[in-house]
Amino acid sequence: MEQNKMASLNTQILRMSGVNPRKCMRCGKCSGTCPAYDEMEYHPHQFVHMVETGDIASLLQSESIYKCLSCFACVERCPRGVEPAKLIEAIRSLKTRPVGQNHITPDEIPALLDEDLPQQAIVSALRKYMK
Amino acid sequence: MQTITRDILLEKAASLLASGTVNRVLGWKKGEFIYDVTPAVFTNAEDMYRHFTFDCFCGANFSKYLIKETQKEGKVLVFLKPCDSYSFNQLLTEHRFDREKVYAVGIPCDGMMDASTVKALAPEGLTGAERNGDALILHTLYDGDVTVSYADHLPDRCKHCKSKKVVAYDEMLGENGEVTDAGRFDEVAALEAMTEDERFAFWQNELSRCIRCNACRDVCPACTCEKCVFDNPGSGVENKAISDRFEEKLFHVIRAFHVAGRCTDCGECSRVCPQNIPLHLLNRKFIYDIDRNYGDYMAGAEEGSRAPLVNYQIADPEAGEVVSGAGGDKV
Amino acid sequence: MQRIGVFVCWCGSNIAATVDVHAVAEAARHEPGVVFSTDYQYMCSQAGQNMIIEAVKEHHLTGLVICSCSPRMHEATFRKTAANAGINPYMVEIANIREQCSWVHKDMAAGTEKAIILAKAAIAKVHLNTALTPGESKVTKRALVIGGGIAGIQTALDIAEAGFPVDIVEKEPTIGGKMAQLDKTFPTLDCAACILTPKMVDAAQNENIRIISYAQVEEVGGFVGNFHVKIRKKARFVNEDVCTGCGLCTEKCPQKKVPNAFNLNMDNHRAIYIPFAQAVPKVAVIDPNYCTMLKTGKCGVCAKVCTAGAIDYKQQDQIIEEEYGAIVAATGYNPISVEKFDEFAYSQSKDVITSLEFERLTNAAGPTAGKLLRPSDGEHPHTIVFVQCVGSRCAANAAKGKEYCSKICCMYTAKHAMLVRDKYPDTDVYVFYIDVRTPGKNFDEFYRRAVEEYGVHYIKGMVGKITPENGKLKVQGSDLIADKQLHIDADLVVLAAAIEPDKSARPLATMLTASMDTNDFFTEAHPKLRPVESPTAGIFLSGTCQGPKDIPETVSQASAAAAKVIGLLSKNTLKGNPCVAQSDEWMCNGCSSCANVCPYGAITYENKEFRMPDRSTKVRRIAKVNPAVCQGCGACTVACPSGAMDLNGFKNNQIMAEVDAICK
Amino acid sequence: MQVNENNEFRPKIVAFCCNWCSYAGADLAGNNRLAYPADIKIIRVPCSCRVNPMFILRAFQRGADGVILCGCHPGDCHYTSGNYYTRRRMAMLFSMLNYLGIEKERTRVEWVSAAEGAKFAATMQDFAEKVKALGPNKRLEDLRCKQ
Amino acid sequence: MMKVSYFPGCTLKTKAKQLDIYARACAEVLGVTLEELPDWQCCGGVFNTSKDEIATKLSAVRALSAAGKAGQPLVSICSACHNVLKQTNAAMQNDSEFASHVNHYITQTGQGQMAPYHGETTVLHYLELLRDVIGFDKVKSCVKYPLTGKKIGAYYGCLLLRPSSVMAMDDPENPQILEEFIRAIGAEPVIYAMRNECCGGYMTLEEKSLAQKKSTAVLDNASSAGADLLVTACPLCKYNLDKNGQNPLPVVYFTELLAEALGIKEA
Repeated sequence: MEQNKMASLNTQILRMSGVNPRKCMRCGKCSGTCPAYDEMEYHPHQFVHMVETGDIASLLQSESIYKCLSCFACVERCPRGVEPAKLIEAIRSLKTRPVGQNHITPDEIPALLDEDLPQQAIVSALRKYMK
Repeated sequence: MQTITRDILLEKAASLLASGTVNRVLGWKKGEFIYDVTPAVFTNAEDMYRHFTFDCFCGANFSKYLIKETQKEGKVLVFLKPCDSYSFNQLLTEHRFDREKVYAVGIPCDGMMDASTVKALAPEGLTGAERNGDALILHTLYDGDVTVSYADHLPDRCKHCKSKKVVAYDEMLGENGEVTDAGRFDEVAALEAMTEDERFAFWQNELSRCIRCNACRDVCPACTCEKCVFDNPGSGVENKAISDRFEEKLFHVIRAFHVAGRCTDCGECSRVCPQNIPLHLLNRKFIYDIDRNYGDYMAGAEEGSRAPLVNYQIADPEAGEVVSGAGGDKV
Repeated sequence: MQRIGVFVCWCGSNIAATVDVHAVAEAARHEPGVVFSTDYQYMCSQAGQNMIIEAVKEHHLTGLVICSCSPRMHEATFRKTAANAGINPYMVEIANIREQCSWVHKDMAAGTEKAIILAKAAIAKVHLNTALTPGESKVTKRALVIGGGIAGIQTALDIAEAGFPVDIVEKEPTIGGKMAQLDKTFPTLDCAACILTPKMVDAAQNENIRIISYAQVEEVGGFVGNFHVKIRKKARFVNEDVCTGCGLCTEKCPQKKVPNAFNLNMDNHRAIYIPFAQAVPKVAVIDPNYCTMLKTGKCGVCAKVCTAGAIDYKQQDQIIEEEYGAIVAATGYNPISVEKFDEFAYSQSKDVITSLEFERLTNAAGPTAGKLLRPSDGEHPHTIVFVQCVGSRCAANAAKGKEYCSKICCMYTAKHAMLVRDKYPDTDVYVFYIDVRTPGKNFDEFYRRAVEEYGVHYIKGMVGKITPENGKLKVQGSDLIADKQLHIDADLVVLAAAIEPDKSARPLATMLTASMDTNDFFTEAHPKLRPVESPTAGIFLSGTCQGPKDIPETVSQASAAAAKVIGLLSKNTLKGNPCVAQSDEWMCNGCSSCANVCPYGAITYENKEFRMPDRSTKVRRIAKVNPAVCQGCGACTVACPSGAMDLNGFKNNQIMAEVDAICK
Repeated sequence: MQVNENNEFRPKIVAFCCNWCSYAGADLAGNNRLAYPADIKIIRVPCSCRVNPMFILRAFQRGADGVILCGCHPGDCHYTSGNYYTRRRMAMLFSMLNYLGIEKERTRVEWVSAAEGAKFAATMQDFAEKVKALGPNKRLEDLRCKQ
Repeated sequence: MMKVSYFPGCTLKTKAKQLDIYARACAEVLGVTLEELPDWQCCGGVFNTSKDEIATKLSAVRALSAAGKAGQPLVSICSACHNVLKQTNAAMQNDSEFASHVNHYITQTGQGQMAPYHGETTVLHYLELLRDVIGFDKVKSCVKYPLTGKKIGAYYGCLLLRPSSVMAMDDPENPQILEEFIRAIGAEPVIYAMRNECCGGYMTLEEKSLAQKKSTAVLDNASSAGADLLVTACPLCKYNLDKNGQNPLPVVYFTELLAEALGIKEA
């Protein structure tokens, strides 16, 4: 049952992201280029591998999915066109969409603000981390 | 502008015969009726004075006669109207006759009447017809003289004349004209704008009248093969008569394809068709498509030019991307 | 009426599993003209072929239809069988019921139905087949080798050794190619110059070899055995026959700022120069873009110092025209431009270099006289990072890079790393790799030595970013085994750039009408069985112009190409392809449409006198096809409005018969 | 046109393939077992430029529902320029057929290289589906040849 | 006077007013009027790459469609807005499933039904407007007070260039557009490797230490390469480099320098 659910989540991730993890040739350039590497438990090349092998549960549990800076360096530099950042985005969307799964809530925000902080930062935080 | 008359042509022909420049003249002579003027070959001035004619019914293209005449000894004089001169060039391009054997005299033209027009205007008792400036005067048995506008009753090919410029000649009589383009693709565009079903119905109606008399082929200046594919048992399409529904289309499509890029749009095919099928609309479709996709090209405008279907550009559009004007397609 | 035999192959289960072969044979039996029909497990086997021969004899067959695999596979086999059975080889037609039927249709009924139709089409065609005999043409016993690198040199030497004259056309002022720029060669570490330069000298001294350096092929006409080639020999402004190669001019020339292409522009030479000491021909050349005399008419120092009087400022390009029987393409490769991969900062730092530049930096004849020094400050680098697969193995639709593996980088990088550690043990060497690919004799052993004996740090992972900062190169990459992101402060970074065919290859291929793949490598006639021949007859392939290869492979292929050339040149005449166009002179009207579309210039016209049925005579212009030049494409047959032009083997009525059979 | 026992329309399709690229591409599709409808029957020609418009019209006349012509990609012709002529000829012919009211989808030119087995199979699949959707070719058929 | 549609975005209306005001004024001088879209809504700040994410991209589609209706290219300045607009436009062009979902929304629901949209509008960054429409030569000729002698580092960050297949503004690894801009206003560009690396801005709320580390690395690299000043087009980058970067290198919006050079703003 659980296995079936994971398999269907996996399909959903592939569909949402449009990524084919089988294109990966395990060169590790994504992880070599990632600016948030050290903050992550799982690293970009591992995301790809885990989605390919269907280990979605671990990814959904991991804080790593919130560490991606969406800078697209991995997408740009991947020699095989795998686009790891899109996988992470899909997993994050999947995680935050159900009710009560927001990674950040509006009431947490005021404490984080300072007067120079551009709206952009707040808006994008809301977009990235909550539904 | 000097009007070209029978006398002027006679005088020219006579002097060329007399000087020995040519020993034959390719011209026109009267037929049974006023409107069926036919090409004829004259070898002396006397015959010419008797039979040579030149009036508003001299639309016939000399090309086929020219090929035959140039295979004989001596030099032949030919009169070239603007549209004839395009065929002349095209034949030269295709090495169909020896230029040395021809003395070409260019004559201006502002449209020639054809038989079906006058027959339609005076279905019964037509005894004669003549042009007087802008007027066409028809002499009839029952209604006396009927006068109509000449220009308004020109056949389609002259209404939509592609050029009033004689592009090849040794000598020009009168003043040469300019290349025109009087909306000759309008009819094609109108057909293109129809739906597939309408177009099919149109052509079904037109082409099913075909009786495979081969007149279009025999008059066509581009159909100058020694032996036509349709007469060649080895071609796989040999066929003398209509035997089924698609046969006539096959014939006309292949004929149009064979002359595509070589057709000078003289309109002779439609003129001679006893069933009044607008065959020139097939040829013009190819010309229009070629112009739109590969750049303007007029067969015969220049001797030696390379026909578009034996040429290519690396950047040509793909077959699925050509501009073909096809509108009204089923969605 | 033909007597046709139909032979349906099972191809083991390859065909028989999805096509009911008995049903096909049975259906064929009822076709008009078929007097024998059978099926057999392996028609191409000796037993199968014997069965065909027996059937021909027994049933007096005049035409054969083989329902089997693709004609691209066994058409030649069955034509030979027909010949052995005593009938014309061109009386055979193949119905492709394997690749285009049994392998692509899973349903037995549909597969069988289609196989029967394909068989009927082939039967319909063979009815109209006629015996064809190939024409013959003479062979010019001289070969042309385009490219004077190790591939071209080896091919030329082997051809010359066999006694045939051969010309090498080289676009640079000297032969030698890329190998001349290399320092040591893997896996033996002998010096490239030591093994290459004797071969260059051999080539120069061999009386069968003519080296046409500083030249390019400009026009190729003709066909196998009879190529006609125009070669433009660029003006070098030095009389090649007089120059002694003393080099005095190259020291006295006042224009010192000419980038030295041989050293990849890492230093300069004079406006008159000899590319390197062992150049062949060892003749100076003036670069007209820099020479003051050629640009302004003032200077003339080289002419003054030349005791031989070899300088000729008025020298013009020269056109050489020659006939050849065979042409070998040996145009070689270049590293790709790595500027597109600027995450590696090649365009931002002088200390990020390509592997070929590294070769020059460690070469005793290079800009640093063999001392490994940083290009930016001339200091000795203590930490060196090698990055593999730069631009190789990229996705087909990637915006940059090549899809293929460049094949040589793993080994030369191991070589570089090893040499650095050997000469400068105080240097740390890191190699970032995706895979280390070492198939080759003594190759893996070599790589393991670099790791085990020389202590090169091999890191499974890729560099993501290089940041030049404060004189260092901050290398950020992944170590997938350690699961870490590494940050290395390097002094020098060496990029193993992908290799690509030389830019001159594409226009050359067009001239040769030789096909190329999407990467501009020449296509071989068969990837496994005819790897050194182009599909275009008489064109052969040598070295990296066909695909990435190292020196031993290049040399093997060069010799293989030479063997093929020798085989061709040793024939006095060649049999052509009989499937050529033919014009029916009674129908041809000489309109020239066919000649306009012929890519080979195979069609000419003549005026011929015909006796007409009425006994008169008529002179007509008619087309003539030169069967030795015609390659049989058929473009002319469609351009011909009268249908006078037809193509043997693919005649109008034959194709029409196939159409009819399929549409029945 | 043919109809099988389920009364399902199965189109008759003639594919002309040049020997060097497209025929080899078809072989490659076979090598890779890439399926496409059995309605497609291939006729081998040396070059796409060997295909005479007469062959195509003949196919239609004898009952084909679709005709597809495959050659080397422009620039890759084994005979250097054959497919460039093909491109013009077929563009003009197909435009003319459409002008006569013949559905565009019944004719197609596609460039398939020897390496594009997958493209070959996909192209044939797609073409067969499109032709099937159009239904039987009535407008160009030669009724005389029907049984 | 040429007119283009203009999408300012939320930050340019609040914290980054300078960016907005000078951009308009400079454009006027250079012969282009930035016509603010009448009813623009916030772009959302990020383009969620999930294909089934529809609602958050509608405001961008509305803006694109409105510009298209006006027959004008859509210009934005903020890197984030530009990225969202451009990526949304590309999705409308290339992802037919996505486009049909979106068109279902915009044509049938919401305030004021709209015509279906398929990515017809040209999306330009203000820099592209300068380079491709106005031309840097023209910019150069309009400069009154060239910033001669100033050594300026261009900071691209990530949003402006990536993904390059969609943004298609410049070479993603070796961009030149800002450098050309710097040359056009008379200053000297300083090339440094970190100019196209992420500053960590998105982490400024959650993981300040990461934002600090990344922005400091950018600033350090730029100053070691000899830059006196950085220019950027992104408000978040500017904030992050200013606030979190442990390096005093000043960061300004490129439009401010343009305004100075054109004599609109006092230096």
